Amino acid sequence: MSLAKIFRENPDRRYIMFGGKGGLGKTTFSAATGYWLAKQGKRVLVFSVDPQASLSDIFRRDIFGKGAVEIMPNLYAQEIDADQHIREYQEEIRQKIRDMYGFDEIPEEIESYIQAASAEPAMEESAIFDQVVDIVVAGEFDYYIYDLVPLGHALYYLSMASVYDQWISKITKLREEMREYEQMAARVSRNKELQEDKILEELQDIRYRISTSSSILTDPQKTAFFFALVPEEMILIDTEKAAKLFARYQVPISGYIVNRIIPPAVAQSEHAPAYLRNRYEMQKKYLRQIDEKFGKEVLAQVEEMERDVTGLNMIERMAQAMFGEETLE
Amino acid sequence: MAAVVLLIALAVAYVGYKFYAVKIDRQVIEANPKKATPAVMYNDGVDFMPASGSVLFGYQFKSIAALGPIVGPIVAVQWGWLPAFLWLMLGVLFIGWVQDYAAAMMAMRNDGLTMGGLAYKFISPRARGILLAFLYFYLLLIMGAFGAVVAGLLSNPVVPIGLLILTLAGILAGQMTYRWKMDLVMTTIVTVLIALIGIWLGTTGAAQDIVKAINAMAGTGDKHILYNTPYGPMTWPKFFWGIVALAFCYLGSVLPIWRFAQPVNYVSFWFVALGLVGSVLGVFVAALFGTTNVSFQIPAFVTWNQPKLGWLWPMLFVTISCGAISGWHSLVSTAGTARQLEKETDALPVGAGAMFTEAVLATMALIFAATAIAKPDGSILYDAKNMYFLKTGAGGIWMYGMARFLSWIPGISPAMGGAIGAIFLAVMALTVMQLVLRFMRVASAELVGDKIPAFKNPHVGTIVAILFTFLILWTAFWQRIWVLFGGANQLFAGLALLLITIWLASEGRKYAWAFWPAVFMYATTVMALLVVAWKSFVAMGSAKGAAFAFGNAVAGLIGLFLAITAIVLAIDGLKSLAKAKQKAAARAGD
Amino acid sequence: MNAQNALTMREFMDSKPQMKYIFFGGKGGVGKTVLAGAAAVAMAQRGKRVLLASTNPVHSLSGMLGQDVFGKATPVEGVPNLWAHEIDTRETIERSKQEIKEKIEWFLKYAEIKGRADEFVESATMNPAFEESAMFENMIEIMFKDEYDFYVFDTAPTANARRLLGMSSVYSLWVNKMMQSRKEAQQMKLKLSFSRKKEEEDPLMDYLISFRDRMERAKVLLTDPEKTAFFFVTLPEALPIAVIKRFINWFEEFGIPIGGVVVNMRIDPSQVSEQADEFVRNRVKMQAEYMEEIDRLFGPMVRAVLPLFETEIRGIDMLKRTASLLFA
Amino acid sequence: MTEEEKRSFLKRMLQSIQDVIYGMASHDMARQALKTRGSMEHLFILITMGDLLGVPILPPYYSLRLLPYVVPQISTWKRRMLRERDLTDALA
Repeated sequence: MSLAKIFRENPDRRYIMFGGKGGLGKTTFSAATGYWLAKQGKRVLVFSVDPQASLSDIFRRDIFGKGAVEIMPNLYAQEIDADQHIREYQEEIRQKIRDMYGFDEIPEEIESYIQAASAEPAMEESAIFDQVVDIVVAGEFDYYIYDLVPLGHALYYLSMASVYDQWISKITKLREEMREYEQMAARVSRNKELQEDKILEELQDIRYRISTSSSILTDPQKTAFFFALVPEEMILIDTEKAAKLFARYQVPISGYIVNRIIPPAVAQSEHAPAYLRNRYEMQKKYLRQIDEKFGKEVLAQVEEMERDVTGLNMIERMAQAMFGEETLE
Repeated sequence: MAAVVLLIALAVAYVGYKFYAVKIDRQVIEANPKKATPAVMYNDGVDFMPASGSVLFGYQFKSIAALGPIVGPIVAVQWGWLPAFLWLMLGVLFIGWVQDYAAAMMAMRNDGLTMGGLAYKFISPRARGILLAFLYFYLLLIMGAFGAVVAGLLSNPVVPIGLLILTLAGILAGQMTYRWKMDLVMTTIVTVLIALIGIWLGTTGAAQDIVKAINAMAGTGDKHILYNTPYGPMTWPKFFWGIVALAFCYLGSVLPIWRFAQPVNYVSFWFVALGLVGSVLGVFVAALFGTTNVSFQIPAFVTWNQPKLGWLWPMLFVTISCGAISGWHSLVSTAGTARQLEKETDALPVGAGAMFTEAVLATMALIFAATAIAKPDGSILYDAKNMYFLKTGAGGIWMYGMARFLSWIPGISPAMGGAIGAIFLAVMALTVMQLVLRFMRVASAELVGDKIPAFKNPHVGTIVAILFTFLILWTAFWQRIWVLFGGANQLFAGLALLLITIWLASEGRKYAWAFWPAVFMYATTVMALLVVAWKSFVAMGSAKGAAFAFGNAVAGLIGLFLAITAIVLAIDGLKSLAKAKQKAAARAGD
Repeated sequence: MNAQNALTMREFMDSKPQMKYIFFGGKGGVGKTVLAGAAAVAMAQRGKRVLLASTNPVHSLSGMLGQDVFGKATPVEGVPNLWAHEIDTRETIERSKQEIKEKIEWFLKYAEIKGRADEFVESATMNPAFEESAMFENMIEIMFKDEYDFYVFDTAPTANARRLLGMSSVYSLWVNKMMQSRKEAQQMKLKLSFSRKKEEEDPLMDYLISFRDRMERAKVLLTDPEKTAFFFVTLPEALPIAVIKRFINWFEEFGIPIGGVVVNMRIDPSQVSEQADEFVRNRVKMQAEYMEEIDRLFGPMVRAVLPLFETEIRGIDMLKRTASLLFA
Repeated sequence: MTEEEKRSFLKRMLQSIQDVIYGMASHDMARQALKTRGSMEHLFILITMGDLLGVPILPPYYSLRLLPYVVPQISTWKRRMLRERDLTDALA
């Protein structure tokens, strides 16, 4: 099974994620996969949900907080600026209050609440989460590639979705019960017209958005989740641990991509430095282990490049290394 | 005669409202329709919610009209019907509406505070504490007094089956409205019809036989007397049906309010309405067409000193505990109505209007009592040979009256009319008892819940209150309890009037119209309570057994306790009144 | 190859005798855990009682040390005076949820709410912020307990670390607003009270005050340049450099003292002969370019440059070796 | 009184009678249901934005989206939460 084949055989998997520990090349894989898909005429958005986003660095363009920026035809990249999103969110709320009640100015107490709310520790993460939901729900692209970066982070997002889901279910339930009592009263007083519960509508909307985005994450029909790893012992241990954690959130793993394999030719050449030879021997051992453990689930083996991957040229080379000459068709 | 008395009552109500109440409202209180009421200002959808005047009139009337206006006059005619009638008319005219209306006004002008908060604010922190303790005993007495009446009603063979089916119809009504979400009109038609059939079934021979069998379970005649109390024998039926009545209240108190208490009340409301409207019309139909004997059979005046009840003053004034005036109303006016009035000017039609209407209802009860001293079958209701002693339960008189005055409606047999009357009465009593029990439960959780966590459990608080009620129910003679209850009730009214007086004085308004009624109520009720206490303590001495002594001791102590707290409150109150006057004068001098 | 004016790791530590809390952060995969471990070993070897704690939600201390250190401070085999601890937040989360629930219930007692409040009160504790702050709470608790002479924290990838350390500022803002609201509420309560009785106790206020004090204390500790230092780990590669460049600014905003930069996985050019493959030579060349950039950007802050080892670093012996290089 | 006035007078009378009957029969039922609803509403505001009263509940991100709808109720909510209660309140 090759990486390209996975894409070919599952055309509905339009949400692509690369998981794994930090520094294993997930951002690189994201960019390269985006490049490969875009080259074949798909509209692709690569976006980073990590505040320490590296997409700007890898594409060598400052895209932070600028929305979806076109990198090349069909390929867009976006780095979410949480602070900006929070500011917009706050302003949206203010505007809504002004519109609803015809205020010229937001009452001081309300304003202070709006400001205090952004001082909440999870605000930034939540804002990014919300922005992702926005992007996904808008549905303007053929493929979405999440640059999740660190593992803990990815898990954090999943758990955030489930926390919000629980929260929203609970308070929606409360709201629905309230509605029942309201209807009771209306029946008893034979009051035919009952006003809509705006809050309930809003809650249902939020709930829809959250569940849409979290269902995408956990739906193997729609999502491809790839794990990046390198042939080192600690990484192997952690990868297995992580795979278990992801399983807990019902995230199906589509396959593994092995990165940073030292090219045998280089390692075996007589002038190869000692560190490289040693590392090569070490990698051989773990590559065997990888093969035993994941076997067919390994979709690509990518060799270490002579330099770090930044800029479209290197990204193209990486895409080549990942997908070979294969195409989507 | 009956129609004349009823017309006089209507006339008094009209004149009193039009020429006295309206004047006070406009000139002294200066009700302002434009002033924002707490219901509007603080509309929080929970405690404060505005409702229209007519709705609140209905609400207030339903909430204040319980057993008081009915049982009181029936007992009080033992002194003769005229003193009772005079007290009803003069009482409502000069005292009754004043309290109901002014209490609502006072709460409204004080941010919707209830009696406890008002007592704290206008008298003293101690006053609030005493008031709450007082309230607990007062409510306990309501439970005892009303419970005894309901037990008496239920022991009548035509009543229990009808009430049971009506209760089931009520539960069904709750299910239909709240769970099955059916239309209210449909629900009403179905459930009222079921209840009506149920009441009819209850009057059939077979159903009566069942109840009779239950009543005879502990034997008949002398054998069904379980034990003697200082005031007479405790019979098995009364004992048994007392349990049933309290079990009913227990359900009403602990079940979700929409499951039991409310829908049952709702279904029975239609019978209350039918009974009320039917019998008022019945009085006139009887007067015009002579279908029923409506000449008064009890003399206008019997005696100054009723051997069982005591002197006309003060005892008559506490016997008729509603209809003329009742402390209960100030609780309804402050906690219930004042927080719903959307205009200040609605307080008068709601507070005073409902009170005057209640006086008319009490007059009906008076007519029922005064027109019948014996049934056609010869059973005696009031013993003409023996100072017109009441020979049956007050409920029995009411049932009999209803039976006669409803019989003008084609298709309603005397038994059916009686059953409707009984259910009318029982439901009115049970409604208040359920509310009281709920309150006592909350009170015990609040007062001792922190020290004894068990009281936070709703069942514990309810059961404890019920046990107290049994104690009263099973040890004391209900007429004494009734008088004690009346005393507490009227004293509470005196207290409310005192509070109103202080409030008026503090605002620099004329207050004599509340002050003198307060003085009169105080003097009368404290005296009555002391008399009851004294009588009870004296009766303890008679060697009639431990239950005897215990019952009397309880009654005596309660009476004494209430009288003492009332005096303490009066002293605090008068001090506050003096202070309020000074302050108001100082303000006026500025 | 250190810039002339840069203090080495050893010199830096010697110049700050009171130094007590050091943190290691950087982009994922740069070797934070290893360097934190090495620093801890080095300090333990200097005779201090050292705690090596991981605040990364996905811990790797156990893997690196080859022993289970999850959930509690565990003595590290083979290194006297060294304890390691992978912080478990689950218990803290539960505890703080419980605490909040109690506070709400206390409040509800006064407000008298009908219906089944309990079921819904629970939802007030459903907030990702609990998870977020639990790690911070645990971290400062360990710091306050003061059971060790020296603390080395292996933080999560930088973004988390930044917020973790910045949390005291964020929380101070929040708690101050909250106290203001609480004060206003108390005043309003007094105004609405018919008895005009002043509330003798207000557990909510007590909670907020103790919370604020804790945050203040944490802030004082975290921003004391004599006691605290944050070290960034980078590779001679574009992405990790870009990341720490960005983060150094952020850290300065929060006032968290920066201890310096450690460069990791530098290929020793002397090992690479002229005849080596072009691949290898290119890499060395690339690293040299980035070393220059590092020198330009962080020059005086560079505390050490560590070589790329021939194997991955695992186990105590490797750590000791790294430690001796880090504190060369 | 014109015919028109008579009709509107009758209409008002009828409405009043209806209201009185409603007041006696079902007003309390409707009111209790609304009270329960209102209570739950207050609980709702408390658990979503309790920090308005200094109750240390971190407002989840999405609470803010509910804020505009809650604005008109904040003052009555605060009042009810902070008002001193008396036992006699429970009689209503």
